[in-house]
Amino acid sequence: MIILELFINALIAGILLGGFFAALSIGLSICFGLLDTVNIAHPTFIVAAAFCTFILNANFGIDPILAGIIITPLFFGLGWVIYSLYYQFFEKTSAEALRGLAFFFGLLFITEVVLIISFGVDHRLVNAAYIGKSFGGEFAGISVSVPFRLLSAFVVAAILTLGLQMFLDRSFFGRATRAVHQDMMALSLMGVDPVAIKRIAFAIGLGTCGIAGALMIIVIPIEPAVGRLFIGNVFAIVVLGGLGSISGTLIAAMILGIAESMVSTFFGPSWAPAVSFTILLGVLAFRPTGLLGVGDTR
Amino acid sequence: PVAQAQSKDPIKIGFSMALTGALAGGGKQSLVAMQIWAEDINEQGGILGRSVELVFYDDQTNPKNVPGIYSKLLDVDKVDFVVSGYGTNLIAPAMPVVIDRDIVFMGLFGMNNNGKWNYEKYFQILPAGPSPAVGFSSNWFEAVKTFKPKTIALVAADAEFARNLKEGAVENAKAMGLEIVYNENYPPRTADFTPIVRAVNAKKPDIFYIASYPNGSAGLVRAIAEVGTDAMAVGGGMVGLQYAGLMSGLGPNLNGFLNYDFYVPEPTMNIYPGSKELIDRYQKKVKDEGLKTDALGYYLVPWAYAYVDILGKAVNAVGKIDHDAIAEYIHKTKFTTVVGDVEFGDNGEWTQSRTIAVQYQGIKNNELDQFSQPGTRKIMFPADIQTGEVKPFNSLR
Amino acid sequence: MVELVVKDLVAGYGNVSVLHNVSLDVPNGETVALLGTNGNGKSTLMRCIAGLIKPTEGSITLKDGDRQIDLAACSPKQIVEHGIAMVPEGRRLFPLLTVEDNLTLGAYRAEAREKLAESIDFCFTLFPRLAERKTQQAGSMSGGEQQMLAVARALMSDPKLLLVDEPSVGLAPILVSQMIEKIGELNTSRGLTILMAEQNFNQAIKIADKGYIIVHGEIAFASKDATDLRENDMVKSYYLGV
Amino acid sequence: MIMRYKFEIGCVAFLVLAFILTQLGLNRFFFFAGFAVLQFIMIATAWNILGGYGGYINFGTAGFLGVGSYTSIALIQWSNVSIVPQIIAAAALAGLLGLAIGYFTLRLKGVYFAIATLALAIVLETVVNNWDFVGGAAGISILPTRKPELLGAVIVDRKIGVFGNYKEFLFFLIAGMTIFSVWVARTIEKGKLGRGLNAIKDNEEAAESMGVPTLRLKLIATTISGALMGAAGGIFPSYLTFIDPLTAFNLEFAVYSLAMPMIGGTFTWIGPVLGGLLLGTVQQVAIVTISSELNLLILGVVLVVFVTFAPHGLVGWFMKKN
Amino acid sequence: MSEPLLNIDSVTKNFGGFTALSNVTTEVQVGERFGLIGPNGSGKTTLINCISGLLNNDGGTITFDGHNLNGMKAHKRTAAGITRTFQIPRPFHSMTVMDNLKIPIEFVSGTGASQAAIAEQAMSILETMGMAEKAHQETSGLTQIELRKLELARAIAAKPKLLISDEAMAGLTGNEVDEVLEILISFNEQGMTIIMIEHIMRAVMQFSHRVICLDAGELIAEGKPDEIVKDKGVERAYLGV
Ligand SMILES: Nc1ncnc2c1ncn2[C@@H]1O[C@H](COP(=O)(O)OP(=O)(O)OP(=O)(O)O)[C@@H](O)[C@H]1O
Ligand SMILES: Nc1ncnc2c1ncn2[C@@H]1O[C@H](COP(=O)(O)OP(=O)(O)OP(=O)(O)O)[C@@H](O)[C@H]1O
Ligand SMILES: [Mg+2]
Ligand SMILES: [Mg+2]
Repeated sequence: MIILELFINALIAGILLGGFFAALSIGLSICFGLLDTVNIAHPTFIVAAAFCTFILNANFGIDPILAGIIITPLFFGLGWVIYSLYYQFFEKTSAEALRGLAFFFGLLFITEVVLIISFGVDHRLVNAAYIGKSFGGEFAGISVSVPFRLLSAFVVAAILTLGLQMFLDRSFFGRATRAVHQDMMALSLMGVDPVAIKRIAFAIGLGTCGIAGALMIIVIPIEPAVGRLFIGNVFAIVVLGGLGSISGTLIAAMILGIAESMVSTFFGPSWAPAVSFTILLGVLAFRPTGLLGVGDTR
Repeated sequence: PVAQAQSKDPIKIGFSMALTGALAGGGKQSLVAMQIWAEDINEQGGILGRSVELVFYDDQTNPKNVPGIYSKLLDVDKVDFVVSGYGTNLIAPAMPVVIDRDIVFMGLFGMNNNGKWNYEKYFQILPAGPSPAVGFSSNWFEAVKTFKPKTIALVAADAEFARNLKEGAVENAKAMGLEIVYNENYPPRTADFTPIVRAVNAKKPDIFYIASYPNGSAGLVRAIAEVGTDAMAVGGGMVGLQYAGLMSGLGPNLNGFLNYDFYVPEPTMNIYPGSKELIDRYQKKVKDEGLKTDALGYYLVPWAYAYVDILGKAVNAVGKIDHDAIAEYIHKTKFTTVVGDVEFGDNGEWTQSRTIAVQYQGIKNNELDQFSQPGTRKIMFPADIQTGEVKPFNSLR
Repeated sequence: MVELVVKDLVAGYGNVSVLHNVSLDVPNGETVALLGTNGNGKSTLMRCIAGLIKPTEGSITLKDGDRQIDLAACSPKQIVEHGIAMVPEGRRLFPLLTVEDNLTLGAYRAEAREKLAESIDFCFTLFPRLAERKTQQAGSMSGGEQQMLAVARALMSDPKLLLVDEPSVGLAPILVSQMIEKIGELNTSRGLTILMAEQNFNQAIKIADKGYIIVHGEIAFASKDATDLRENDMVKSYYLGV
Repeated sequence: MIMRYKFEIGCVAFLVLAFILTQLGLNRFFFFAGFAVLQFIMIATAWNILGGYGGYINFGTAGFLGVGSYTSIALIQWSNVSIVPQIIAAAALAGLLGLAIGYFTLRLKGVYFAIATLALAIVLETVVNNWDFVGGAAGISILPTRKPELLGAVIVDRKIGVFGNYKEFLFFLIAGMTIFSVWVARTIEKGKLGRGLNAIKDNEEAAESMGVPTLRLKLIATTISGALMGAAGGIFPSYLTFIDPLTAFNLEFAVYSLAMPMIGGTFTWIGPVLGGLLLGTVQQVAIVTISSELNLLILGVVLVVFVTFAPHGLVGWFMKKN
Repeated sequence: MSEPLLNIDSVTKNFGGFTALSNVTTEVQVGERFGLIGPNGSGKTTLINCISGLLNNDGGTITFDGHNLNGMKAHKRTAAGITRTFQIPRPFHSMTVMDNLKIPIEFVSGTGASQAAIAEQAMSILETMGMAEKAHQETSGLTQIELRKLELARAIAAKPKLLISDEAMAGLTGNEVDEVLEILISFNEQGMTIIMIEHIMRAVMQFSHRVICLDAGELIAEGKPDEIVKDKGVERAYLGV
């Protein structure tokens, strides 16, 4: 019984954690999966957003999730600017995406320093009524508890991911976004300005950092360098899901979330990364383009 | 009137410090304390009548950068003394460089760095006693004895300091005859700690020892708030709960945790003469100058002040820059500093542990000010400075 | 009512100019063939009209009713919005998108979106093979299938003027004539004005109302009408190298 | 004749110079900084064999370095094996790892390969975290042999040794290893292997169809590249005297190993050398001149500026100028 | 009749649920000029992908020069004497034209030769193809025909026993088609067996000794060119009336 109880709770925790991972990765899934910009600074931008959330929460008592929504336009704008620069210096001259990686790594450093200078290096947390509390109860003799903190992250992430997924699948803009890295010239023949599409899509990708940052500071304490810890996770999730597939990203995030939670519960958390990344390797060995990747071996 | 330090050739003290990266929180705090010390000593006439100048570089919390920095300090900057940066793995890479020059080396919060080297000119300020890993948690285990525990669960972060603490805790637990029902480590990138807490709860331990880094400390505090636990004592080696940011962030969720500390604003802490004034100055300085560092500074400020202070005192006592003589002097002297009386044993560690066990009590909200008043972190052990009674974890929630 | 008038066009890549003083005229409702051997500048001219290359001199004007639109000053996006669609050389499909998504993207411009369903039906009737392969990735289709999709995708934008660059390359003989016939059909049934670059002379003249031959970036011959194109000796000497 | 062996002569000259430098009793900071820069160059060069010539982006540099470092640690723990065999074993093991990765990921291309290597590095790090024999997550201090001997000669001793100081010895060692790596890289580049790898980079299917044994070449490249990285990692514990998984498997290595060739130019052996020299030097200088978080900023700015304004690397930039 | 050079025995290839080739059986004789026609999507490229090793057939056997090719790596097949061109040119884009040719020479036909000898061989092939003056150009500056010629030249540089040309002439004009035909025929006369896929019937007719026609993955006709064009099935499926 206790095993079953642990199992069910681990499963729930895993799904919730997966939602959190999805929120961290979804923007990257757009920037990297669809637009080919290897934005390794993505987690660091999320940390920047988390600090903004902190400021709004600590100084004005704004609910962190609301704060995340408020700063999202800011990050959308930041994405707009960054892509414009990136385009100017890399894509226009058709430089390899790899150079972009070095560029974004530079941005990562710069962002971190800006964060250190403006916020210091100390850990920060936010507070809200739902943080540190959980709900649950007994069902058929099994007691389940669900922390609101992770639940809220999960719900927001699910809305975000599904919303983006629908938007990309169904809208004209979404189709253009999925097409843009395949043939920019052909896209312009469809009456679409590919650069504008990329700029907006990148801005959306970075815009998700706003809300993801809010979720991050709800879930974990932050400091300027904490983003680096998640670089491996977010890239693994995007690739495991398959480049260019938003639903793949969501599924991959769930898998890693559940794997981590299960391993933590039953085998000791220390092995969680090994298991998660072995899953990634295993999947790639059989499906070289990830779970939902579409025959695209970029 | 105090003699002003002469402006001729300052005495240079060099060190690396984590100003960025994972340990920067402690590093920055330490640096401010050391700068306060430099002001103080210069006001009092400096060392050997020469003013003191600090020369330091950011090691980015990356051990890789440390050997180069110390070599630069010694060979290019020609500093007169070096002291260590903050943390075990940033002290370790400096050891061979220093040993090669055969000079005095003061360490700031290193865990058993001298274990293998047995270097006679190394002195370390972390008050964990001659066998640091064990000494670090011995007082905590003393404090939990009131619960007459039989079983213990242990969790540690997969990182140098925490793993060492846990190993020491295991020894203490064994010495107490406790049965270890859970003993695991968690990786630094862990985001959700509820599965760990549930797994621990499933083993129904009487006490729950945690050796964690700030991320994990906060994560575990919240996970325990959410999932609950029946353990009577929880905590022990949680780094970060002493930080202003985390304390105010976690607020009432901290109630009941029984953790280590070095200095808390309790009245009995007056056994550390001058520490309260020092901390007040630190807090004022941070506020006045708008420094982006820990607002309270309880964790490291007195210690970072003390380790350079001891060096200064020793040099002045010896009267010349003679490392052999200075080391010998430090070995045989009992220093009175802002962290009380300090004596170093043969391996350069404190002769006895003065890590204190504190329990978080009566925290009502997230206001920072309450933590600078007595009462929120009561001392449970050592007995001579005890300010409260240990209560079972859940009775304080 | 559209008419495309190109006047004294000079264009090229970088410092190399490929087109020298090209002038031509595509009257409303006609199919105009642009003939010429490889590397003479047919595609370059097409790209200029579609706005992918900016001409260095000369003008490209679209007469739409009473309006005179200076295409040389328009972006590719605006040109599509003015009702011009192009089937580019080498098809240029979105290889990882499905057939259906490729088609839908063709209808990106606002006016075309309204007729999306209608246009898709039309394309599927025109090329039933595409209906069968609706969900296949465009990149995995055979050359001929891809060519069909490329034409269909251009039609999705509901153009008034269609530019087709070598529709018959790589097609089986049976499809070459079919493809040319389909294009002819578009002209007659939908009243589409068409400019088609083609080097398959015999096929092109089947549907062309008139034609131009371009040699080394200059218009070497402009036919008066369809018969002139078919029978003028100049054509044979220039084009067939007889 | 001399012209033909110009490069080889240059290599030997460099080694002789490195040796002389160790004998001059120079400022020791020089050797520490020099070590760091040379290690960077070596890593960049090793990375470029697979990444620059073959187009396979290895994002798991940290994994190879870590395997190298921990091979050394394990040997020290096991029976105090001395440094040269340590490095050889590290190279061998990391080379084997490269071979295994090559096999395992042979179907993967582009970013999928890159992420697979990153995943492998993380898995390895986790293993080491849990392997207490080599210190586990707590890390481990080692004492470098005070008076290492090689073939009967005392290598390091203040009076009678070939080198007066251990750091000078390490400096000379890494200088030798770096030169060797550069020589290997250049030999590959100028040879059949390099041309085959180039063909793979351009179009793997076409290369295979033109008779290039793509799998074999990839395996050779992953093995050599891995072995050289392993060697660079193998010397690391002796340099630091303390290693923990966080340091040995630092993600920073992955990014630097890629950024350096990128800055220098990926298509020729000089690229990684220049890139490593530049980035390594900037880093070393920034750390010891700027005593605040701004040293990170300098690094960030250098990265951004160089990849932005030298799109084909420094080499490309010079070539254009001439 | 002597042993055929290439024997294709009931070869089948599926993509997911879609059958691109079903039970194709045919053979190619030494020295033969073999035409492969069929409507778009009939499986021609798929068949040669199976022969050259980029795809593995799901069923049947392919035998070349006495060796069973099933499961053999593509580069081994090239070494054994099969090379192919790509329908859509795939040059090594970071190399010059000359260096493109050096790859197959170095790895297949001239292993162990000195760089100078390799360069000489490459040059002589470029000369036959009339591309000598482009030798030191980057491939990015080439026109479509030049790219096609490069595809052919690179394949020929491997000195194959069997050359498979996948639509090398698509998009070329009459004169250019003749030019390429001439080149192919001259190599055939030197003993190279050639399979040519082409939609330009004039070229197929002029070139082939024998032609097969695929339709929807099945072989529907086989015979002399003049027989094939008269075949009712071919007419219906491929030529049209
Ligand atoms: N992107 C380009 N950059 C530089 N030169 C180009 C480019 N595209 C074409 N050219 C050159 O411009 C000239 C005309 O090419 P264009 O493609 O317009 O010819 P075309 O008549 O369409 O030939 P084809 O029948 O081969 O399609 C050629 O000499 C070609 O080499
Ligand atoms: N990887 C793939 N996945 C799914 N279907 C494929 C794949 N490759 C080819 N096909 C399908 O197999 C069929 C045969 O394709 P193939 O390329 O062999 O045709 P082909 O005869 O060469 O045509 P063309 O003359 O147009 O080049 C086509 O219908 C194509 O869509
Ligand atoms: Mg053209
Ligand atoms: Mg084909």
